Amino acid sequence: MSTLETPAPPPPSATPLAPPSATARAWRTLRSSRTATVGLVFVAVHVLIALLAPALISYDPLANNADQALLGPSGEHLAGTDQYGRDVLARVLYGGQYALGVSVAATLLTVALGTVAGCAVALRGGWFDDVLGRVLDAVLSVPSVLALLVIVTALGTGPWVIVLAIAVVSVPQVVRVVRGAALAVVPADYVTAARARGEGTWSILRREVLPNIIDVVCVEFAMRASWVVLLISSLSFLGFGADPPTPDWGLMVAENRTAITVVPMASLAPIIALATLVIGLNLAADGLSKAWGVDRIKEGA
Amino acid sequence: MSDIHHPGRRSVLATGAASAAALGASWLLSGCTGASAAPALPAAAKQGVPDPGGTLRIARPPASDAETLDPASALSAYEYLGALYNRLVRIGENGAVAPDLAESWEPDAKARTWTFRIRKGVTFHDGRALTSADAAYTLRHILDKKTASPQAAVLAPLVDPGRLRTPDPHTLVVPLKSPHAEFPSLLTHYNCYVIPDGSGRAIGRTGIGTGPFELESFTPAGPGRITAYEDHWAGRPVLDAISFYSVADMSARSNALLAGQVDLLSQTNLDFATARVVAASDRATIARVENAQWYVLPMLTTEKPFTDVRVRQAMKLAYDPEHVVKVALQGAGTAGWDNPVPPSDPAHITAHPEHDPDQARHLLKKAGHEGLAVDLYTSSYDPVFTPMALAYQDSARRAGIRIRVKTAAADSYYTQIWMKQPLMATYWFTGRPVDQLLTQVFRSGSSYNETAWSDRDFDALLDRARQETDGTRRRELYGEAQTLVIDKGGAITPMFADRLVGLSRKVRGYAEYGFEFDYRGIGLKGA
Amino acid sequence: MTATAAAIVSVDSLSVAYRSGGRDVPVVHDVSFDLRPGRTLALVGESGSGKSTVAATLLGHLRHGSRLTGGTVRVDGADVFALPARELRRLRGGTVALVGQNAGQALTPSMRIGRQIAEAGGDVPVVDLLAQVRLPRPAELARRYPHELSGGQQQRVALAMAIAARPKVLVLDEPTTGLDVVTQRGVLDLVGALRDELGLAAVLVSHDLGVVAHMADEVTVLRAGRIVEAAPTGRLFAASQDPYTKRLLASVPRLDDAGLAIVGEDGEREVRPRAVVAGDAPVAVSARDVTVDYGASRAVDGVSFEVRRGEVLALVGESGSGKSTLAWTLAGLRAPSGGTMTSESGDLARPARERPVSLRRRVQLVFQNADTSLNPRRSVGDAVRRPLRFFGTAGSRAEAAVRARKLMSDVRLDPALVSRLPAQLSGGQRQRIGIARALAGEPDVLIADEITTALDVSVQAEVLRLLDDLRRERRLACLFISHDLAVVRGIADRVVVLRHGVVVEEGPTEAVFASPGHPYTRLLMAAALEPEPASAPAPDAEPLVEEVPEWTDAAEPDDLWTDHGHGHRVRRWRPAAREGAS
Amino acid sequence: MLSFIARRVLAAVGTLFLSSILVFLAVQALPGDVATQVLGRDATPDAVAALREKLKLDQPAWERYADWMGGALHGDFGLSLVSGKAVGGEVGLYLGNSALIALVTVLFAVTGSLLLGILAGLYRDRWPDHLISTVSLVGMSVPEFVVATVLVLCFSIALPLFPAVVLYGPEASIGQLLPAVWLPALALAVVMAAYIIRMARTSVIDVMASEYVTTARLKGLSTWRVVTRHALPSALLPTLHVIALNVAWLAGGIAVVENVFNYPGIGKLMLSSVQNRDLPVIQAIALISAVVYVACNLAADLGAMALNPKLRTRGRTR
Repeated sequence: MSTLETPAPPPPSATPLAPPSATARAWRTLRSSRTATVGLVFVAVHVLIALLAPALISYDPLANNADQALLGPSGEHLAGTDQYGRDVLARVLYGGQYALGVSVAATLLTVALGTVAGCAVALRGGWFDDVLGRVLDAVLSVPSVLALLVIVTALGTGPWVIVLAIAVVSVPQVVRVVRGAALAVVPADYVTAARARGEGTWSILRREVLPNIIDVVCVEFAMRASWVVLLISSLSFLGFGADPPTPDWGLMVAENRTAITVVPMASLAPIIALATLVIGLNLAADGLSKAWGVDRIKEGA
Repeated sequence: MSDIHHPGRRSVLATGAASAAALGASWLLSGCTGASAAPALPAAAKQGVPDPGGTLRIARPPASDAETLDPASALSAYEYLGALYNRLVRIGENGAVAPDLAESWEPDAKARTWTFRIRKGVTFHDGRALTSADAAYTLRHILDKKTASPQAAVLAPLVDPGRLRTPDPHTLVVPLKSPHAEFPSLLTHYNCYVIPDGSGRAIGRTGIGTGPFELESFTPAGPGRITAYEDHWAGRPVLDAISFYSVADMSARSNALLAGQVDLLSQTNLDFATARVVAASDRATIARVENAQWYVLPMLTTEKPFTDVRVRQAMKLAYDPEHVVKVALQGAGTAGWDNPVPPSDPAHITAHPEHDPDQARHLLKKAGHEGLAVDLYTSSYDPVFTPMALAYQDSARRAGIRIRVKTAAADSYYTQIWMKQPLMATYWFTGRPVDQLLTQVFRSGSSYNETAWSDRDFDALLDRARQETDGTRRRELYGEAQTLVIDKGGAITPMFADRLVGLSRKVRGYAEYGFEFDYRGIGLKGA
Repeated sequence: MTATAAAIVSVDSLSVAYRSGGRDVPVVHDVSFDLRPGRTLALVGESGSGKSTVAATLLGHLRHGSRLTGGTVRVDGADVFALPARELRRLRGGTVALVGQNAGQALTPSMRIGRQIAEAGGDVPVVDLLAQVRLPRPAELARRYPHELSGGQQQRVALAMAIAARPKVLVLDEPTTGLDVVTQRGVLDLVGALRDELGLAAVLVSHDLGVVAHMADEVTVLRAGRIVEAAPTGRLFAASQDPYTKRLLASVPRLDDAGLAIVGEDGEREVRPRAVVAGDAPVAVSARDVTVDYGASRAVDGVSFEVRRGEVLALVGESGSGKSTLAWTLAGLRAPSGGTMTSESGDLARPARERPVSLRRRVQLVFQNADTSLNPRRSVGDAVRRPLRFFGTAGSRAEAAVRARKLMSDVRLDPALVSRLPAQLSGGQRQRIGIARALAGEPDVLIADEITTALDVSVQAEVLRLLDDLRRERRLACLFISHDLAVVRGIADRVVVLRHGVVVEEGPTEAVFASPGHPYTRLLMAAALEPEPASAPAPDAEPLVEEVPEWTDAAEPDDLWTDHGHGHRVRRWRPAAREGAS
Repeated sequence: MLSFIARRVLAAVGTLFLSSILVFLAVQALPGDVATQVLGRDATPDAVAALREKLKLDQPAWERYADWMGGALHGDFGLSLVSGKAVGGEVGLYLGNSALIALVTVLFAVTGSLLLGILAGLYRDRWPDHLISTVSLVGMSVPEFVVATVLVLCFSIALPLFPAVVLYGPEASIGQLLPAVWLPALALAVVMAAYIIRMARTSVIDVMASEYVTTARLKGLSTWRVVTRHALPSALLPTLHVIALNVAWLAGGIAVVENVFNYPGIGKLMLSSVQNRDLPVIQAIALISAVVYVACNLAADLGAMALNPKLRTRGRTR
């Protein structure tokens, strides 16, 4: 080939000879972004703990034990006990199951729906875009907390109701983000090329658009998850989420915050768990978006 | 409607040395040391002589947006009543009926007619002198259908408003429709505060009574203020004024106390954890009133599955009250064994079925409700509700009963949940005389019959008991009535709890008798 | 390098590196040069040569993440990288001023241009400065915001800002890239005039050897951060010493080439004669009175042409001439609002989606920008395989893979690159993939929309040669769209000149270039800069542009053309009083 | 420019109209008959029928919607099912109290976070940036109720500077509420600021890396002038919409915080009306929140127009 051509110095992010597989790319991202690594490790540890909670601790998170109530941290109860004599650490460890389970399910549903709708809107455009945009704006205009409260009051506080309710209130935001990302892709010449070939909408979506917005979707997932975790904990705190005695972080804070001066760990432990999970998700979102050049902050709150 | 949870009891404040563990906020500075010591409550309200004057600030849970100062009403703002009004008779420190506006009273031989001598030299806040006409009007006001007083259900079978007589300004004669040997005890109820003759319509706003304080301002479910009534017949109160604030949320209330925004939490039995926090604070402490709270899980006998008496029995046999006392109260109370009459009442019977989860399981199987799953509603209205519910849930699990604890809003708990949901947690102040208690809460059709239980045998027993002039025999009849409630009724009574009252360390002379504390004697030191 | 005492700029052994992935990557290595007052030095190189980085160091500026690893830069006696912040500020603007590549982005969008010029310092009133850069109605213009100006006006404003404080050195970083050729000529002439007027020394950064030849006294050629050759302009263009420089010079297409220039290893240049299109070659595409509208505005207005198999027809025009719109319309990406378009295999008036597959694959488009025309998340092999499978030109997955490798070697690419992502290829390689993808449909017609515009000059030569080879081998009818007359001269058999959606002149390439009939064509040709220094680059000599008469359109509906014979015809025009400047 | 404003206002009205339909439909879709719900145990068939008629439940949905919207346009949102008072007045009372918090919050959050965000952006990758970024990351990772609880502990209980709870009802005067406003506002501001800081930082970094800022620097301008004149107007632009979104978020976020502080605001009313299923109140709050949301976005659009000459001068020709 050309002897004249001087290859430009490789852009800092691309290592020319690495195979272009997704896993390799993910691995490269992790290696290049310490923020993302730290964040994902936080999240992974939380997931592991939630899954392995029964193996990690022998205390039953639900069993009352009046003789052991309101104890400070000790060798026996590393994070002390609450007013029912339940081991705080056990409740915190098990607490991840509810928080993560509901959050992940809700986020998956939200992001999946939002991605499909967002891409469709971006590809179709025209009146479809206008109408859906207005409707989504209208949904967004109702405070999500109010919408959630109404749905939960109407349908009960079961985990699936909460998953559904969160999907309803947060899909519009995902649609917005994904639509924005897809709109940047749709006019690209490779999409035009596919159109000139006469490819179908679905094929263009799958082959051309999705692979190019998957970064945005991943970042959105991490960010949305952090938001959902916070929202669910707020719901629990208000008494609209998990019912007692479910070990749930928001509920634990609500239960123990009056006693915070006597047994601070009973409140602090779930707060720390909650905060580390959310920080992890945020770090992951930050790191990934930086590594992939996604403007994650653009969509704001 | 929502003030069922007032009614008081005869008990004296447990006094003790203050273990002035002034931890305060030291944990904030020292890091989280936590409390590794064995759970213990340094319960100690300071006794001693208060300084004269001062304003006491009380936080109370609002009953409803329709609160009124009419003592006969179901929606009365309970905390104001004892300060603004007096009754004819009250419950004294020893638990016996004591004189208040009536200096003395006596029945005829068959306990059919009761004569009350009204105290002289008593004036209402508007300057008018108290006469027997006012007392008679008070009774007629209670019995007036338009008043819709909960106490009417108790008094109407006995008192004919048309036959009340006032032979002179200081004598009230009450002829009864049927004999009642303990009639005066029914007048100790907080619905029976004496109001001026003819004031029925205005009393809800004016609050004019003979009590130690007169009204300055009052907002339903809002703040209000009362000031010392200089001409009170028993002498001016220690305080200059009392300010009331409405705070619905329990933890907000205790935060207000801890922050020094209020001096006393009324209508608030602190849960054990909060009590520990309050006791550890350098601003506040707790006073403990033994067995002052009757905690109950009423099952609506008109709602499935509790229409079936076997299910009700199973629900009672299934759990261990001792476990509930231990977990929910850390032992600060007495197991109730489903008997609503407190252990301190002379009529209380100790016999009860033993905790028997197997039998409960068996009963449920027979009733076709094996593996019963029911919702149990609680709320942050009272901090012990949820612990009690969780302890019950934990204990009943052994009988295969699955309880789902549901948290409802505090604000609307007594309008939306109480007497509407089949199973919920609630409480009453103890301190009702046994007849009043059984009539008001368990008799068919009574307005506070929160289990909607209707049992003819039980009603007949009550009728016989109140006509019985022989004290011993009467107690036996009330005992039989208790047995019926335990066996067939819808009320699960896990326990009687000591009331843990949060108050400022500046408060002196806090003492509870009957339904309210001593408004005249309470004061502040070093305020 | 000999540092003359009189040198106002003296760069000595300059090295710059930026940090990436924890290590230093050198971008400039041991670069030295001097510049005397009143002289212009050009820094020449292809993309990535570090020429802009060197230029910015004259103002003591390095990109975020870059740092100086060696050497000094002295301007007017001061070591700029040793200056305290205050002094450096005084140096910037006061002693050295910069005119950036893209004035549209170099002007603060939220500030009126008058204020932006005013704050650059100096005592010259803003209105005078604007007049000095030959902007009309300066007082009114000063109150405008940057976005209200055209590209050429913006660049003039940037110039005004640069000379506001009467600096001694002007750094011009690709000052005309992105401008249309006529506008470019105007700006360059202005720069030259100002330079002489104010006695400025100038450092000109450019990839365009035509611009350099026109402007510079001395040339320094950079490659990958190192100096390859430095010489006075005349000597460099006449007799360059370095093979790279030679190849670079040889690769530039010229207006007088009678065919495609083939550049050898050592920079020798050979012009390959145009392929002869057989007289009986069938017409592959025919457009009649094609009109395309964007809402109310007409982008293409009654354009007609024919392309025969094996023939290259060039559509030439400035931005906004409607040439790309025409290409997209042919490709079925935009619906024409009037006229007919047919090909050998069917009607082209319908959008791509409604065309039968057999027609779709026969008309293929190659995009201008290879960076955006390939899906960055799919391997380049995938990009070639997809149309093979989609059009059914390859029956099976395995066959598609084999054919894809074959196509890659057809476009002179190593088939081993199939699994690469576009980002892992160079710009020229990507454009070849773009061509290979178009060939996958086995088309009769190839629409090449400015396919060499974004490429460096040496790469451009390679791609042009490939295109020429392909049309010979495959008898492709090729619609070649370009703004660059020199490129067109080399590759096209026939030329159509478009202006504002209207054809102003068309004819065989030789005829049009030999005797351009329309003043607009003449304007374009006059503005084009050849990589040959004028014997004496006298900027105050009247530029060629002035020789073009003012004109106005004189076409009547039934009398559009002046025929010059052999298919060379010119839209009717007559001299006119005035026409607005850029 | 006028047509731009007109189009935005029109779009806002359209959104509001859609919101009102959504709100109405959602509330209608709540399971359970409202009449039965309200009457509870007294729900005899006669009483239910009477109440249904009184609440006009028998009319078709669109008629009820028209009634409701017609009233709402005049500020008449019907009567509360719980208190029996006019919803408009009641909501207005609570809304006014919340507005006090919101005002203080926005004031704190916007000024503070813009300053910090700009600081972080200017000191990119140096210690002030790291510090500010870390703190804002933590700020957005900790739920409001935790911040609120910690604030109560620190500034009401440990150091009794501010009241821990509000002891007054919705009729409280500003003087009574004012001391109690600071802690809730601070709790909200912390969360809100986190987002604005991050946005401000990013857009400052973006703008500082832009060619025109580089040009301005290379003109020899002082850093102060470069930042204030050249960078900020453009950097504020994207931040504006984040601020608007956050102000709109307040409408919901306030619920938790008001609950902790017993503050008699719209959030507390929202919670209790949901718990009581006081449908007219829920509808009114939802609609008013939608108005706030739409108004905030409109304000941001207009603000963007003021900052962005491209929008301001649209329609003017070259």
